[in-house]
Amino acid sequence: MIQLHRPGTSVLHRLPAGIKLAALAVIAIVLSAFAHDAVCIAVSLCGVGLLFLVAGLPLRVLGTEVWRLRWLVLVLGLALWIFVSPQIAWINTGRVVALILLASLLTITTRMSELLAVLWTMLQPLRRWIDTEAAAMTVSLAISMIPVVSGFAGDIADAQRARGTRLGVRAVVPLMVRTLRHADDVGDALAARGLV
Amino acid sequence: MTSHRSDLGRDLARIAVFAALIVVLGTVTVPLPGGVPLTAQTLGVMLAGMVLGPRLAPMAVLLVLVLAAIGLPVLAGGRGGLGVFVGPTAGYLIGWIAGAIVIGVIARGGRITWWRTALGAVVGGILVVYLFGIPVQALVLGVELAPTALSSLVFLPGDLLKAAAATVLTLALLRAYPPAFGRRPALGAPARAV
Amino acid sequence: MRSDTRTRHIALDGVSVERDGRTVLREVNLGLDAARIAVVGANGSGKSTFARLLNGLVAPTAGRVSVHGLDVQKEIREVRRRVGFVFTDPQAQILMPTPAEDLALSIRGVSRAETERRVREALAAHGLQDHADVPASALSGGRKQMLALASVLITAPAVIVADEPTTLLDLRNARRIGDLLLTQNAQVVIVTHDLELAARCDEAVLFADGRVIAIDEPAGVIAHYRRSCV
Amino acid sequence: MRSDTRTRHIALDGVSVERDGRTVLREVNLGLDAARIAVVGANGSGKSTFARLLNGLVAPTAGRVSVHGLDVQKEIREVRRRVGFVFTDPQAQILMPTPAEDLALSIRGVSRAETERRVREALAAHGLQDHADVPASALSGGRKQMLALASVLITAPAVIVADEPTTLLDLRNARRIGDLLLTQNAQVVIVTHDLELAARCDEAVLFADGRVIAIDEPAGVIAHYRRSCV
Ligand SMILES: Nc1ncnc2c1ncn2[C@@H]1O[C@H](COP(=O)(O)OP(=O)(O)OP(=O)(O)O)[C@@H](O)[C@H]1O
Ligand SMILES: Nc1ncnc2c1ncn2[C@@H]1O[C@H](COP(=O)(O)OP(=O)(O)OP(=O)(O)O)[C@@H](O)[C@H]1O
Ligand SMILES: O=C(O)CCCC[C@@H]1SC[C@@H]2NC(=O)N[C@@H]21
Ligand SMILES: [Mg+2]
Ligand SMILES: [Mg+2]
Repeated sequence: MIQLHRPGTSVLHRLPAGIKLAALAVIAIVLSAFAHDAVCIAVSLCGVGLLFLVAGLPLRVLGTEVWRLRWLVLVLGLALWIFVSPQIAWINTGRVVALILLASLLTITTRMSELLAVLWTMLQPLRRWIDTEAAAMTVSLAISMIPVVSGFAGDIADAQRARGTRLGVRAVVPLMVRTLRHADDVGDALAARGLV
Repeated sequence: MTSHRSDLGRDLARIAVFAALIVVLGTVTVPLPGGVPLTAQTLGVMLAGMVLGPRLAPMAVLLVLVLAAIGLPVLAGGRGGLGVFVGPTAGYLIGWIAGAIVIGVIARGGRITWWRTALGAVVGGILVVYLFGIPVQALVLGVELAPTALSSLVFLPGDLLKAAAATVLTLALLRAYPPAFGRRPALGAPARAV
Repeated sequence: MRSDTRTRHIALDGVSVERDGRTVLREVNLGLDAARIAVVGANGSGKSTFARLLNGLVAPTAGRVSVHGLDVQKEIREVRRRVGFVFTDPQAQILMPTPAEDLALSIRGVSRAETERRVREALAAHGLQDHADVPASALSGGRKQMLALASVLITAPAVIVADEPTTLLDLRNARRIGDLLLTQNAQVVIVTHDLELAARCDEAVLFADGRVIAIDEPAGVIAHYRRSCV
Repeated sequence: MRSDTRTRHIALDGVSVERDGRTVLREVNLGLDAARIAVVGANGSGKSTFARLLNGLVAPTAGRVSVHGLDVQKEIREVRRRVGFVFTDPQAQILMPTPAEDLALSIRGVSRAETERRVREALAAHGLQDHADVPASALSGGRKQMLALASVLITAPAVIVADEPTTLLDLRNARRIGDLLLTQNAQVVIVTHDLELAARCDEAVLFADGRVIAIDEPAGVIAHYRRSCV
């Protein structure tokens, strides 16, 4: 399945995922706790924009990320502008946008496998309660099941078209039937391959 | 009859495929201004609670969130990545996990009936989700709680419809495939994907 | 008689199909008049794509498909009414919880009592009368395929397209489904790897790599296919 | 040599299986020593249930199953290590997103580099070297079946049980999978409706209604089966 990650060689790409995640957490806390004036927000937004450049990403990428947030900016900004004040509108909207863009940048510059590795490391202290190996396998299993289930959904859409009917939301029933039967087969395969 | 170990395999498989199902349902979505989309994924969360029960359902939902967090576009409208978890919908996402547990507890607390299913969908799938979602949204956006709650009312009609749909679908699934709600694997011809 | 010889004609004119940038069918020209047509060929040769063209499940990238005088692209609703499609996996085709409900789904525009009557009739005709209201998912493989076929036959289609309808069935069930398909009062197109079944048709079409490479009486075409597989 | 003749023995002693109150296998007694065994019979006769007994996917309600001297119930982990199972639907068996990852899943207890090496080797041996890292869901049907088989063979099992492994494949692919199964250095049990494949085994078992009604060299058993299906 397509990933949101974009390969690259910049400093940001090479920085260990754990450090990036920690930095994101710290920045999130700092921004929420201290960025209460307009200048701060402007600086943060510029900083995030700059980081996109440091990551060596085409401007188009930043553009898409900002465009995604258009409704958020418009509605939140406008509402706060009208009901509270232009300044608060700028500060609150700017803060949310800066944070989301920063988090997206992390996703864009970090491989899925690295993020997963961090996750399993963080779960280490809990290994008495959580079987990290089974958890890791379930994550991969889910990734392989997405195209399979979406294939089932396609088959059911085809069947409806071929039979000249439209079930609407009721089509979820045959989809669940197929999906759950498939789950039982997959469960058998896990057992047969000696994995559980 | 089936050994304990192979129950584990079946549980893992059910968690994984239901996570995939929730992802696939996320392709049905109506983007709304305000950054919080109206999404069929909540229908998937409700169904997970009903079918998988309070123990497995939250894991299926959590798995979807893990996939999103590591950068797969698995949320409504092909969104994903860590941005989602610092955005206005973060609370709803956490609420899905809690909601799935509550749905499972209510809907699977006894024999499956329409009123228990409907109650589970409304309490777990709507109330609990909003309970987590609205405060976080208010916090993230820096807006008062009351107006945020008020603005979330736009989802209520859709969510009530989804709760109704989840109820009807659950009862239909019970007729179409009773083993869905059982502990033992289903038998007979394998479900083939051709 | 629903499908008389004058209009019993399936035509592909210069039809190409591309999917994900790959050419799946290449400029296929074809005219089929026989009552029972077998379609054979290797995996991925384009058989299913051809079958799906006939009731508009797949749209041609170029060219024109017509079935019994109807343009599949332009008159899609009428085509869907006339062309029944049997999928390989009956589980993909059964949309409702129970056999009775699934058959009722195929019937439109008549009273509830009449629907009920036709459903009971069809269930009985296919040996499913004792399974009317059980979960369809609990039927045996053979019965599921019967139900899938019944849900198509109940609409009295003029053309029946079946995509490998006998896979996974045992000798007896495969023969039953085959017999049923081959004795329908409709033009029948059967995609199959079961060469015994193909041999029982009136005409056979051999696909290879997105092209039709043979079209003739079945024995010859099957021999051709067997040779090409060594 | 992994599976030598002394221990190459599959035994069922008074095995019955009940599911949902129905008797699926009735007091089956069976001893199998041949290298390549075909299992044939009608839909629902109990073939898959028998196959699943052999690596503990189904537990007997009564009786005892042993494979190469191991009690399937008591030594299940060891049995699962020695008995490879090939499912009808390769899609159910492919558990990881890509072929390389899926094969790696079957290998345990060796270094990462060694795993990598064995995976590449297996991919090459099955004609999948160019598809190592594509999504497994995008493979063609024949390649999916190859991958499913490879993920079993890579563990070098002493017994391979395959439940209708050639359904949905064309002549050429079916023959390739069949050839591969029949030339393994392992005891092979193939459940199949493909009587050509069954004929190529050393011994055949015929199931009917949960009982074994014939066990002999394939030609005779197949003739018996054909007769019983008229
Ligand atoms: N999990 C189950 N629960 C209830 N009944 C089952 C289950 N699995 C199989 N059966 C029943 O057991 C009988 C034997 O099934 P089995 O799958 O072994 O047959 P088979 O010979 O493999 O048939 P086929 O050729 O269709 O694969 C069938 O009647 C089937 O309906
Ligand atoms: N939805 C799709 N997207 C992309 N490619 C497709 C799609 N459907 C089919 N194809 C490709 O088109 C080619 C022809 O497929 P088709 O299903 O028509 O073959 P077939 O002759 O029916 O094979 P089989 O005997 O395996 O059913 C194959 O190479 C297949 O991979
Ligand atoms: O995809 C996301 O980022 C999460 C979306 C959360 C949407 C919430 S859940 C409750 C309410 N009902 C909807 O349909 N949408 C919102
Ligand atoms: Mg096909
Ligand atoms: Mg079977």
